[in-house]
Amino acid sequence: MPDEKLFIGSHAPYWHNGSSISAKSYDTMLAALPAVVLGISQYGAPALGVLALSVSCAMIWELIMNVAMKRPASIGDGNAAVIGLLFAMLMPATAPWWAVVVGTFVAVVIGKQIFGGIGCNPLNPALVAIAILMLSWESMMDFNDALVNYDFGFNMIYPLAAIKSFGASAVSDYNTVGLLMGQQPGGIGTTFGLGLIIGGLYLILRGHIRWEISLSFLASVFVTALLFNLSDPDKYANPVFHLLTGYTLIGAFFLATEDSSSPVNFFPMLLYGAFAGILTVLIRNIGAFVDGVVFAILMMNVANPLLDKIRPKAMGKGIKHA
Amino acid sequence: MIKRPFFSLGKPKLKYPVDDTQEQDVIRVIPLPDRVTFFLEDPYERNEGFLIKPGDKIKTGQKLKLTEDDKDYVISSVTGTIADISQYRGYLGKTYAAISIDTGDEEQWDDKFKEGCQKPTLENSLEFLGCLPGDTGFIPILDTHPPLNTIIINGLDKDILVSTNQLIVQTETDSLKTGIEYLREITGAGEIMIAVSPELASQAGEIDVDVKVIEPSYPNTLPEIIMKSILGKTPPADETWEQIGVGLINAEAVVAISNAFTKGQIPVSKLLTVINKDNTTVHVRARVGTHVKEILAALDIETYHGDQLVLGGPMTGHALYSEDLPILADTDAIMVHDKDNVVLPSDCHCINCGECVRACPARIPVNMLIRVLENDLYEEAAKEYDLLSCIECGLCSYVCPARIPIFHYIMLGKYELARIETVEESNA
Amino acid sequence: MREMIRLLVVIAVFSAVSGGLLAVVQKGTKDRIEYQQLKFVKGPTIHHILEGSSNDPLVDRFKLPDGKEERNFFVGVFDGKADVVAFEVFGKGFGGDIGVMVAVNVENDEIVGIGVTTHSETPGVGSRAKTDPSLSEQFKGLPIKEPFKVKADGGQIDAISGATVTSRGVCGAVVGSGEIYMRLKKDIIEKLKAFKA
Amino acid sequence: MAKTVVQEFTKGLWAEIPPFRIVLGLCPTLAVTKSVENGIGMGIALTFVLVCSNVVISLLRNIIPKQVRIACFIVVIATFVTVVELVMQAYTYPLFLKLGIFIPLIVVNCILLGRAEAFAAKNGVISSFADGLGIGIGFTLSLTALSIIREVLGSGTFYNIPVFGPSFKPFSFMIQAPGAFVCLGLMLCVMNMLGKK
Amino acid sequence: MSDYTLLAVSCIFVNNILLMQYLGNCPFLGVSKRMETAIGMGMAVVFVLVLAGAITWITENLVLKPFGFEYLRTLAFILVIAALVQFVEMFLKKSIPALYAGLGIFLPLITTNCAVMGVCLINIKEEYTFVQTLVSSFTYAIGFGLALVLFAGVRERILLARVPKPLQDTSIGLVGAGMMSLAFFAFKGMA
Repeated sequence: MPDEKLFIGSHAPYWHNGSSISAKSYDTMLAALPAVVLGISQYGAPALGVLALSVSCAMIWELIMNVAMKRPASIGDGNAAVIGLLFAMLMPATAPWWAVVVGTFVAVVIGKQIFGGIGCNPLNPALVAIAILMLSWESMMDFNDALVNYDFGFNMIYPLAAIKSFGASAVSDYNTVGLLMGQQPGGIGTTFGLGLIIGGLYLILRGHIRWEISLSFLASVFVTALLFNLSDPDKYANPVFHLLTGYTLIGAFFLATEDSSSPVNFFPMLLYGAFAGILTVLIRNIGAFVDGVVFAILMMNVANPLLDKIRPKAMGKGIKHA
Repeated sequence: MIKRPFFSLGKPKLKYPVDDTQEQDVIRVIPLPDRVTFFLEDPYERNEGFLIKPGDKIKTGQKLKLTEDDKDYVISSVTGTIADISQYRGYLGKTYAAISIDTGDEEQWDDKFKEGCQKPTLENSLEFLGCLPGDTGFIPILDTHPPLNTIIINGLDKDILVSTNQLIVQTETDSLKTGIEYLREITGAGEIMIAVSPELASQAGEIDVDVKVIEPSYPNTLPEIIMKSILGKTPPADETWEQIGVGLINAEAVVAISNAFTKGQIPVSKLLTVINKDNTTVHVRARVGTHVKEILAALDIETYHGDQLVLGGPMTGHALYSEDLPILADTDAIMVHDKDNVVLPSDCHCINCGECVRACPARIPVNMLIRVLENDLYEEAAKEYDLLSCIECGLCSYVCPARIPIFHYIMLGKYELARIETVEESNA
Repeated sequence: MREMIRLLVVIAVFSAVSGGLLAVVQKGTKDRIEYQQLKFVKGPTIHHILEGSSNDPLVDRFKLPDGKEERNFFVGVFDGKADVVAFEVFGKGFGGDIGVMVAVNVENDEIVGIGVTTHSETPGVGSRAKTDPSLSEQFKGLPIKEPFKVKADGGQIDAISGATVTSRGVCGAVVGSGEIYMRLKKDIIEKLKAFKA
Repeated sequence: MAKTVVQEFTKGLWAEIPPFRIVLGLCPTLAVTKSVENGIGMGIALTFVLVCSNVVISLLRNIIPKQVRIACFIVVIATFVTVVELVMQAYTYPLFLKLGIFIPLIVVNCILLGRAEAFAAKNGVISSFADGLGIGIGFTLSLTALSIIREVLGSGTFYNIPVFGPSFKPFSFMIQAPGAFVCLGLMLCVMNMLGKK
Repeated sequence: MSDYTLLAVSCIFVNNILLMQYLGNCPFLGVSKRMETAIGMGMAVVFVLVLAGAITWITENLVLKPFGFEYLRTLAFILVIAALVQFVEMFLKKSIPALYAGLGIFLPLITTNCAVMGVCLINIKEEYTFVQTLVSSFTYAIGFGLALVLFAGVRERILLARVPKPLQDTSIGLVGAGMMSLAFFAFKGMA
């Protein structure tokens, strides 16, 4: 059948809903924008510097790894930029340039690319980088030390450090609305609670993140903190305080929900969020670290493949098709 | 193409776009084609020793068989001369004998059926109605022991934008009625039901059977889901629907049964929905075996190099590489897809976003399945990740942000698995 | 069965030979190991409290039986006179035993210095007993017979803030050392004579 | 003969260098490479045991009954491990303390039993000696290389001597447990890349 | 009781034998490629380690210490453990074949598993009482099994991922183990 005109013979389906990884990445960045903008307005040029360096470094590392591994360039999907952005959001504004370079290297190369790139990373890359930095340069990652030269007219003691050293009485130095509006020291993009919630809701409504994880994480932080608070109100802070301080909100909406390292089935998602929440409060209240979100989520990332084995039975398992 | 809505929480909702029904009712009849082609499954890849050979005169309605022992046959839809019998390798590497017939001037009907089969009986049906327009799945329904308890008539269409069966329910209610009577006589089935969309529920109510209303949004209209939502069960492992006593038949085939026994002629025309590039649809009636080119020419649809030509709907159809391929007895639709809208698959790794898992009506862990399939672990895919539960709806590929051709991998997996099994059986 | 016995015999011979060999090596290295252990575990404390001594207290050591136990005494030579001995005693701390090295001048029964050797106290709180000299400095020059107590218990020693239990343990250990010292004083003086030359 | 002995020796340095080419003995590799000193110490200790046990097993290979060979190998290895343990306690006590239980754990190191089973039990004394020495030195080299990376980056020192200025903030992740795993994994990757050529 | 709880938390999580104490890494990387083998090995280790912990404690405190034979500890322990594994294998084969079918292939590997020997030595070094020894042996083994099973899950995914060629297999396995060890820092300071 000689015919000049040939048709594309791809496989069904022939339609696609138009979603793409890059759209997802850019939406995530858009959702992070309110928190980031507040961070920049508070901390000024240094914060902007950290953000810009982090995003660009992350993309450069990605490109270098693409070349080294002889794979097509993948910076277009925006995933590296998201990792860079999230990493910067978690950092204090005073972070030195070399820490950002090393951190993005760890995130993109060690955390993601050597496992095979997007979708292959067993742990959240940005959190891997933050955790490693926390272990290596403790004082740099300590917000009280790092932000010692800033004074914005509100209590400049990192809230979680305050309750760790002074117990629940320190809670009264902060007001809830203030915490929600970003009146607390912390990472560049982690303090503006309201912005993070808006961003998170946007992502949930757009279907880019799985609401089950965020919800169960927040709920379990609340419940666990409440139990601690009831057991000893002088020692352990109230649950709302735990929800609005530290990395809790960014963790719930941007970190725990990272695709590759979180479960996709319904019950595992709830369990994952719940355990991460419990662990977060445990670390904060009795563990060694000031903020537990980073390691709690990493720990659950590790448990993710096992959790995700809990899944509904497939329909008519074993139907033979003619 | 239905885009993802701006806010999308949960499963994709693929409502069937409702067209202007008035225009839909006009069925355009495609003129008798110059040449038709039929495919007969031929696993042996033989080339000679056939009962038929080029140059043979064929009448309309004549039964064509490759050898005396073969069970498979086709019914010629035209009168003419066999021009060519050649090999054709179709979907998933299946081999067929392609029989091309040049249409003669005058139509003559083969009267074997008329003579031999006045009565609708099981034997007659097995002998002549194996490839009715509308459904090739008729034989399994007939050929069961004991006879089926339940037969469901599918008044819905499998795929989005396709409305062939719906049109049949709408316009040929009477034939449907008689068809059901015949069907009851032939199969002795205890219960016959019809599944229709809500718009046609009242019309179907005139038929003297149980009417089941199915929300016509994809994938509710896939045969497996229809059966499941009507009967509330799925067959246990390693059994087919027929084995648990249930059969499904398209409404068009039921009408064809009715026409066959009332007119004494096996129907040879097929009703089709043609989906144009702008997603407008036209209904046409064409002889089975007509080449797609002639149908498109009759409708003034222009195609260009690089477009996509699909037999079937956008979710489950099969792409053709050439216009010179025929429509088959079970082709419900032809879709012409503009080259600008063609979805190009990517080589991205699964990003584990979970869209596919949420979309999957069969609750398959697609995120893991695609990983094992990419690594060619077909047996593990079947054993641990429910490869064989897939009902082939294509939603996973449809929603995948990484644009992985998941459905393609799944079909490849099933194919490879079947191949491994045959190899093992022949070795055993 | 015979085969089984043969195998067992082979293993037994192997084990015996190896045991014998090891016994020889152990015997050859025993003293050296003891010295090394003392040097690296107690050494720093001993050197610290016997600062300025002209000898190596780890080499100049002797053993005395005390009831069922055997105690190590380390000799410090000051100004050519071997009149200081240091020995280890244990007190009850917060997390277990606290080892305290006490050095005593046999001439006037005064404490030359004390130092904490081993402990399992809370890091940053009780552990300061070892690193913070403020507690051990208080004992310097006091007569060993005194019943030391922390001020909270009506005694004369300032406890380390927040680590009363630990401080109490140290005091208890020093009091205990006084008892041991008085008990063995005669023998100690006898032994010290050997180092005078 | 001479040539093969050399070959037996050199294969341990590159072609079969543990733990990169034959992935055995990971635990000490990970645990003791925090500093170059520890790495070299561990390497030497293991080399000694490996050479001695290889020689002895090779000598006795015709006496040892097949059924209990593993037990006999273990006894031989354990003997030399204990010798090393005692000697290290006597002469390099601080190192012994740092290496901790990893010295006695040489006895369960898969490399030793592996070489005994795969090589010494089948070959002559000289080749076994060469094999043991080669593998041992190879292991020492690997540990040294790994520990150089970890110590230089993780503590900013080389053999306890600072190599960067005081402004250097050590990347202490490298000397912690996760760093050990990641570092060894990446080194293995580098070795694989080199080996491909 | 809370002492034992703390000891258990410490042994399972805080001082996890595989990830924090670097013991037992050869089987860790060896059997973690498949979930079933990981579970089998984990159970075998729990089984043997409790017995080994008890028997080495008895050896140390009733034989070696009273006679001043502490220097023979290494030799004695390894022989005792090897013999124990042999007996367990024989016993299981005869008495509980079902269990033997599950654990059998892992038992010979355990003799050279430094986690077993290591835990026994730690028990002696920490001067645990007999009950503490049992608790610590059991919980260390549980920690081993937990880490092994979690890691097997991670590893199954890594095996399916597009890891660059030079990093495949053990290399990426080690990096993955490093990541897991990092995650286990979550429990730091809890006991």
